[in-house]
Amino acid sequence: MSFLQDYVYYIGAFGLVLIGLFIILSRRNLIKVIIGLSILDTGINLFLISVGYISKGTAPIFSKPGLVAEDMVDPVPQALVLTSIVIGVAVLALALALAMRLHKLHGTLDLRKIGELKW
Amino acid sequence: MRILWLVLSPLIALAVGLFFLGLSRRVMARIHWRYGPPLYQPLIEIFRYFTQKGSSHGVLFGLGIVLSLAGSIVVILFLPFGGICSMSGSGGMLVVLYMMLLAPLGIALSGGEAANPNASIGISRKLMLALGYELPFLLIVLAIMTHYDTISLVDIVSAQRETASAFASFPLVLSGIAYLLILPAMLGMRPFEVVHAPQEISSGPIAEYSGPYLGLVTIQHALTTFIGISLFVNLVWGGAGNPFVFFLKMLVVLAFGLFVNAAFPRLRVEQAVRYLWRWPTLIAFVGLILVVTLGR
Amino acid sequence: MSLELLMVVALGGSLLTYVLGRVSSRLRNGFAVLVSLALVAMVASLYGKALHVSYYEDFLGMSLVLRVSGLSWLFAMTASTLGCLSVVFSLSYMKGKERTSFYYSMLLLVNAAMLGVVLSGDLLSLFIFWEIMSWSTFLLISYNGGPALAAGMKYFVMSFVGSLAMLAGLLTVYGSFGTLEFGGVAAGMLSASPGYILAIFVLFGVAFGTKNAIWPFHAWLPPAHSEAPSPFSAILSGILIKMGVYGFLLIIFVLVGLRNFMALGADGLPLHTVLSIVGAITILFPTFMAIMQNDAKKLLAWSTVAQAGYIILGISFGTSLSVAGGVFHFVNHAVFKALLFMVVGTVEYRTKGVRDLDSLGGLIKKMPLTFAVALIGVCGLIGVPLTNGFVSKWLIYKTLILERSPFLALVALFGTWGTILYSYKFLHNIFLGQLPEKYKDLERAPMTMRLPMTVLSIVVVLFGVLPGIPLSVINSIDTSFGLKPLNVTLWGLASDTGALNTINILAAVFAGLLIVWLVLKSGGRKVSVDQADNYAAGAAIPKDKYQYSVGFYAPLTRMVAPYLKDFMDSFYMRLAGWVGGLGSGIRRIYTGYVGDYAMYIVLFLAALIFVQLTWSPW
Amino acid sequence: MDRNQLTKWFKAPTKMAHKYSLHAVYFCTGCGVIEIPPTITARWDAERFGVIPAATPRHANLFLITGYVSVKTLRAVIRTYEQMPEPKFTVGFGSCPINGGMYWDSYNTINQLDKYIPIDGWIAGCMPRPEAIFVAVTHLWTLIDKDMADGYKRYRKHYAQYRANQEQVLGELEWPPLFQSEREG
Amino acid sequence: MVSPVLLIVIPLGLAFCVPLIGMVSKRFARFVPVVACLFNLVVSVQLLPAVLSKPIVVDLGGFGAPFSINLFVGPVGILFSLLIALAGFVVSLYALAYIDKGPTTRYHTLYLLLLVGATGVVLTGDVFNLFVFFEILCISSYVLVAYRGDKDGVESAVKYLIQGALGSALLLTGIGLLYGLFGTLNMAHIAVQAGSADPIPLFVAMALIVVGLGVEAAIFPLNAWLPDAHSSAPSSISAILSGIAIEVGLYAVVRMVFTVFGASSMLSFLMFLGVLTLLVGELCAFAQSNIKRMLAYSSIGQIGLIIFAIAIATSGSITGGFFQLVSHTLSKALLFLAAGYMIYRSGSMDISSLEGMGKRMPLTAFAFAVGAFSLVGLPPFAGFPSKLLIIRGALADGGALLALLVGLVLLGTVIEGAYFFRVIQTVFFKKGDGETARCEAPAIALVSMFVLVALIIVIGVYPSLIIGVLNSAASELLVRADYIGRVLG
Repeated sequence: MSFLQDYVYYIGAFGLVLIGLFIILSRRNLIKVIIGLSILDTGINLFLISVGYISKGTAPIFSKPGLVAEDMVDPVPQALVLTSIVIGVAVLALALALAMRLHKLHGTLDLRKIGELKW
Repeated sequence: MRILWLVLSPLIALAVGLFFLGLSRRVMARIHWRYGPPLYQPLIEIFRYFTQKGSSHGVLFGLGIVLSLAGSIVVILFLPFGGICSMSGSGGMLVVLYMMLLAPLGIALSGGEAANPNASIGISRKLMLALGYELPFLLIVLAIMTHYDTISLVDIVSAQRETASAFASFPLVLSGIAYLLILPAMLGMRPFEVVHAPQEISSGPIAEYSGPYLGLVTIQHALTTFIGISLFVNLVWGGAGNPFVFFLKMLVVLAFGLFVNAAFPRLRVEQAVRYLWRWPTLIAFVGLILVVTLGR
Repeated sequence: MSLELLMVVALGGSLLTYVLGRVSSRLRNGFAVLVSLALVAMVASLYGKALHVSYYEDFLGMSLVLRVSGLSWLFAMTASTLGCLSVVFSLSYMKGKERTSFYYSMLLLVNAAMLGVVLSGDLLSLFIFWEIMSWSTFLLISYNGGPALAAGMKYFVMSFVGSLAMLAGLLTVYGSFGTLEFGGVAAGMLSASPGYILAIFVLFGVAFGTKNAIWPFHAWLPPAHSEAPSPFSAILSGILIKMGVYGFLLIIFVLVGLRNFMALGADGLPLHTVLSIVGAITILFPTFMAIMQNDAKKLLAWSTVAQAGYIILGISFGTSLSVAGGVFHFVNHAVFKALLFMVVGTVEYRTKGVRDLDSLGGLIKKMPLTFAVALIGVCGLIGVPLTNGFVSKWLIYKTLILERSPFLALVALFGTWGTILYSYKFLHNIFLGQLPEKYKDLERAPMTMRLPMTVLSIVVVLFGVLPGIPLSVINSIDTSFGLKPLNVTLWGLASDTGALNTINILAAVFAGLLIVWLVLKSGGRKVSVDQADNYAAGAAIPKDKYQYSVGFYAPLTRMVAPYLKDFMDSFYMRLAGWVGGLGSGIRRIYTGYVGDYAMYIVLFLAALIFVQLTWSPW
Repeated sequence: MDRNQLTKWFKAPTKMAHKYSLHAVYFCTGCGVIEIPPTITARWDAERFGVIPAATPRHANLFLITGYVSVKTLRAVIRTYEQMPEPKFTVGFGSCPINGGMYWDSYNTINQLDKYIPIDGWIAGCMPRPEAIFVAVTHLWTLIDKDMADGYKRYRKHYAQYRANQEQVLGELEWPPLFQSEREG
Repeated sequence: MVSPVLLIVIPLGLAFCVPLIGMVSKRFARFVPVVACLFNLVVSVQLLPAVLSKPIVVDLGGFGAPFSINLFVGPVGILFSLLIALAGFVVSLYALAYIDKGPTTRYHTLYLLLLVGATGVVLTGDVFNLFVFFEILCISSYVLVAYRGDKDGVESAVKYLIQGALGSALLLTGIGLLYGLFGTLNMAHIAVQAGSADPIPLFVAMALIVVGLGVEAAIFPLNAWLPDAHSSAPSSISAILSGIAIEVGLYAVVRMVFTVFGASSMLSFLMFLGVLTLLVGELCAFAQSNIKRMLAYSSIGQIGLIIFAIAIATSGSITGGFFQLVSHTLSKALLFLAAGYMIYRSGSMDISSLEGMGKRMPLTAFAFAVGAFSLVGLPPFAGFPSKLLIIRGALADGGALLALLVGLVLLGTVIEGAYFFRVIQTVFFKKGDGETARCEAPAIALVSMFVLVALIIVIGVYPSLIIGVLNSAASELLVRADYIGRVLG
């Protein structure tokens, strides 16, 4: 049980990553692929958070008495995730914008049919 | 003495060559059961040619035949004739091989200038035939030069006189046989007469010659015959100590050629080349291999 | 005279020619001729000197050196002279063509690069100039467009393979000896193992062999020579491919050393034997190919390959006689082959680009001088006595016979007979026979074309009659290689195993000519007749049809053509096809479906991790 | 060779040489040529007298017009004759060249050859036997000896007329006149 | 002494100024990238001597080394920032004339951002920072690829984006893993601890990072986006992508493998991968009929060559690899720039449509030829010393395997020569279909091309000009302890 407790976030993150990858690799619809990317990103963000997370940990505020360093959650991953979320959103927005454009130009979002550039 | 021989040897060669021409016409006539022309018939004809009016097709037309004849004369100077060689030591057998080029080349140039396709056809046949017999001939010459380890014709002759003629010595006997097989081709005799086929291509290269030009061509023919036969005698039959023996040996070789000439029909040039590149080449090749492997 | 100045003049002249061409074409032409003449003079003034200049101290840690020795002087002299004559020849040949400034500038650049190759004193600058030479040559070969493009491509690819092999070789040398200067390399080679030397030799041999177009690497040459502009074909065939000969001489005699070279594979199959067999193949096969050709320049191109074989045969024997023969044949071939290409150029120029041997004929009536020089050139090519080709071939044959290699001698001599066949075809189909109606009003060649051709033909005869002049230079090269000096006289050679004396031959031939000429004169009157007054079984001559030049050697062709396949060439072409096919195949992995691409990324990652976890190789 | 002959050789070597090397053009105009092969082969062996067929008119000095001459052949006959080097001799063989013979009213044979080229001698008959050829040859010898075989000189002299005759039958000729100056004069 | 931070800050600031200036005058806004790049160029040159004598480490935020984000301006960094500034400068000059349609201010903003991202990647000493800059680089390049808004552009941008995002995700995962392992993001700090870490997670992290970065660096199986993106982007962007972006990706890979992980056992694998990339790139390029696709595949090949050279990991070969990088940047930028206007004038990217361009645009065609010659490695152009150095480095080792690989590399070079010379023949020697009017590229574009031509020739003739930088860059990569020592003090 403690295994699950210790690793649940990792398992979740891993699961999300796998789901994301699976979607990217298997779906043909661009929107779905973008969703897959987003899920992948989420999974990675979760992974990053869980790297620094301590179960029942506290905020890393040294000025508050009673909080010991060993129980503190590492703040760095959270800062990283913040950045990564921003980046992820930017990519997502861009991807969606491009998807719209693509649909306008190609009339489809099926990636298999959008293969004029090859070889 | 040397100067004298320089002057004399072409004359002797011319005389012998013309005699051979007359003789061969006579012999051929006898083989045909005819009476035949007098022995000096070639001389009459040459005389007639020189007194006729020639028609020239350009400067090269004359120049080519002059070049050709001059080449033959120079070759004669390089050939030992029964112990006499006016120009030994100026390049040896290689020079002879090369100077022998001049004769057909000169005729070819002047025949080409004549702008007669019959001449061109004849020349092309001549060159192809030459390519045909040159392969076994070179094999033979190389075998002999390698065997005696010299490129000088005089040395080859004297080496044969010291030991035995090439025909009679073991590794060279094959070369000798091969030489016999290609001799008619080198002399332009019957089975290999397609170059000058008179009916089909109007005598080929010489179709357009008339008057003095034809006279020169006839002289050239006489000299070529002389050269071909004397080269054979020198290379594989040991030359001779004096001109008379040499002459006799040449007669024998000529007789052989004439019998072949009389007995065979004409080959097409492909057939001729195919023949020349088959048996004579094979024999000469084996001969050369023997010479190289056995050493002296 | 400093070597740097020479190179600066050569390279700068080429650049400046282009710039001047923007200003005025007359100025440019004058300048180009001037530069090439200046180069000839400067190279000539280097005769007998031994200079050694380091002109670039630190190129990636290697110093670049120019030097002049007897060997490089001979090559430089030939190159600059031919370059000069070719520039002069181009003056009328290129008139009215487009992009002439580019042409002249490249011509001079090739010339400069060749000078650089032969004057460089270390392998790196040799390589640099070699490459410059390669690409400028490529540009000139492609100059004509059309079929020249494929030819240029073939040239470039093959030559590039060669030069990359050379690069690998020279860098290996650098890795082992830490220097690329000839002296240092030679010193290092003394103690090198035979396997190492063999590897180096093979690497360099590919480069030099490709340039020299010896047998397995000859495929580029026929199309390149035939499609290039004729004055450049003259350079290409005359001197450029001889850079390969220079390379072979350099590596055999200067770098590896003769003793090392002869010892390579001495217990099994000696390398020099292999080289001479390659030379023999290079003589035999291209000679027959040349007989089959119907394009004047292609015929000459194959003949170039064949003659290259003689040179290789000569130098592969490594005796003083044979090396002298090989080097002399290089000089001679440069002279007469350049001459013949110029002849074709002249014909091409006058007939507006016709060089098909089937449709010419009778031009002797219209261009007598061109025919005369062509005849002299052909005589040199065949090696008729009293032309330069005879002396060099004589030296080679004599070596072959004296060294008891009768089979190689057979090939060499037999090749000469083949040479007669194709060179007669060349002469006959262009100059002899009937003059076609459309060429009735052909003018003779312009002055700027006749001049270089005349100069070259004079050289052919001069070196044939007085072989002592070039042979004394070559003899000094022989001695610098550490070979036994030859006993050279002005008239030829004196030695105990068969001497050569051209004065005797000259006298005999002249006397013979004189006598026969007198006899001919003494005969009856001669009248000149028109070519139409010709025996045609009494019929009037059909104009334009009474000419035998198509299928000149048809019976022979029928006989040998089935056995005469340029299988190396088809192999190369097939190889190129394979590479193209491989490329087209490989690029199919980029399917255009992005899911596949994502899959590649994931799979690659997975494979990396899987391999590490399973075998942990990293 | 008797003494008479030897004297002749010394006196006029040129004539003797021409007499004893009569090389005939190997040109078969009409049916008469059937008589040539026996003449030159073993049965009669013309080579005894130096008479052999030559491959081209350039080599020859004897022109045997063997049989009828059609208009088409006439063109070739003239051409061949003009290409032979001087001195040259012509012999009309059979009755057709003389007067047309059995073809005298044919629309495309000529009746009188010597209107077009000079003839040095005739052999009558249809066909003449090989022996007649030898007779003709010996006659020709005599004529040469006496300088009477001068057809080629006559041709030169009267070329304008011969040419006119030729053109009358053949129309415009493809080849230029053989002797430029005489025609103008 | 100027602070290296300015290299990032000033262009970044200017990037956001572009839209503002663009509101005032669009014409004026065009010049902002030129100014920014010129500034970077000047600063980099100024920093160069100092950096060569001693790398500059800038701690941002004032903490000590492992805790703060630091910039490490070593020889490698300065080399790359110089290259980026130079190529950026030249291309921005070119773009003054070339980018004349569409939302130009946005182009210039994004262009500057791309350069900032690239500069950031090469200067930073922090893994996560690297990721951030990398994302800046990638995102701006996604947009720029689609700049034209045409079918091909958008399609390739989408594909590029999907692959790039996947790569970034892997990279981020790897970084997370690293952080989990070592609790630090400072490269030097990671490098110190890397030796003592559990090998399997370390390897997984490395694999993730290498693959993630490898997507941008166009290592063989990960490079499918490249031909599409490079061929359908505007030519100025193709030049930057080919000349800068993939090199920066490569830098990141190399930095990770050499400095951070010190994974010398990985190198022989990378060597094979490099040769494989080279061969695949060259073979694919050989079969192309589209000029820009051909150039793009050729970039793949060149990257393979650089990877091969650097993976040999001797100082000579790394110097060669960097040299090749420099010459590739210059030559490929030149090629794309020249090809850009030729395509623009002929209206088609088909190689056969370039027939007769040698006459219509002689100077552009000349520039193209110089670029091609240099790329093939012919003297006296910049590509020659670089190939010479690489092969010298590879052969100096003397191993049979290396010799074999060198053979393959040379084979690739031959193929490369073949297809480049085919194009040169088409441009110069094929007779065009009638159109012969001169239509030379605009002067400013020609100036930019000829700056590159001059650089290529000067570097080709005097390689010693840059060899010093390259040598110290090579030693920076090789001597890991030095790097660690510099950063951690």
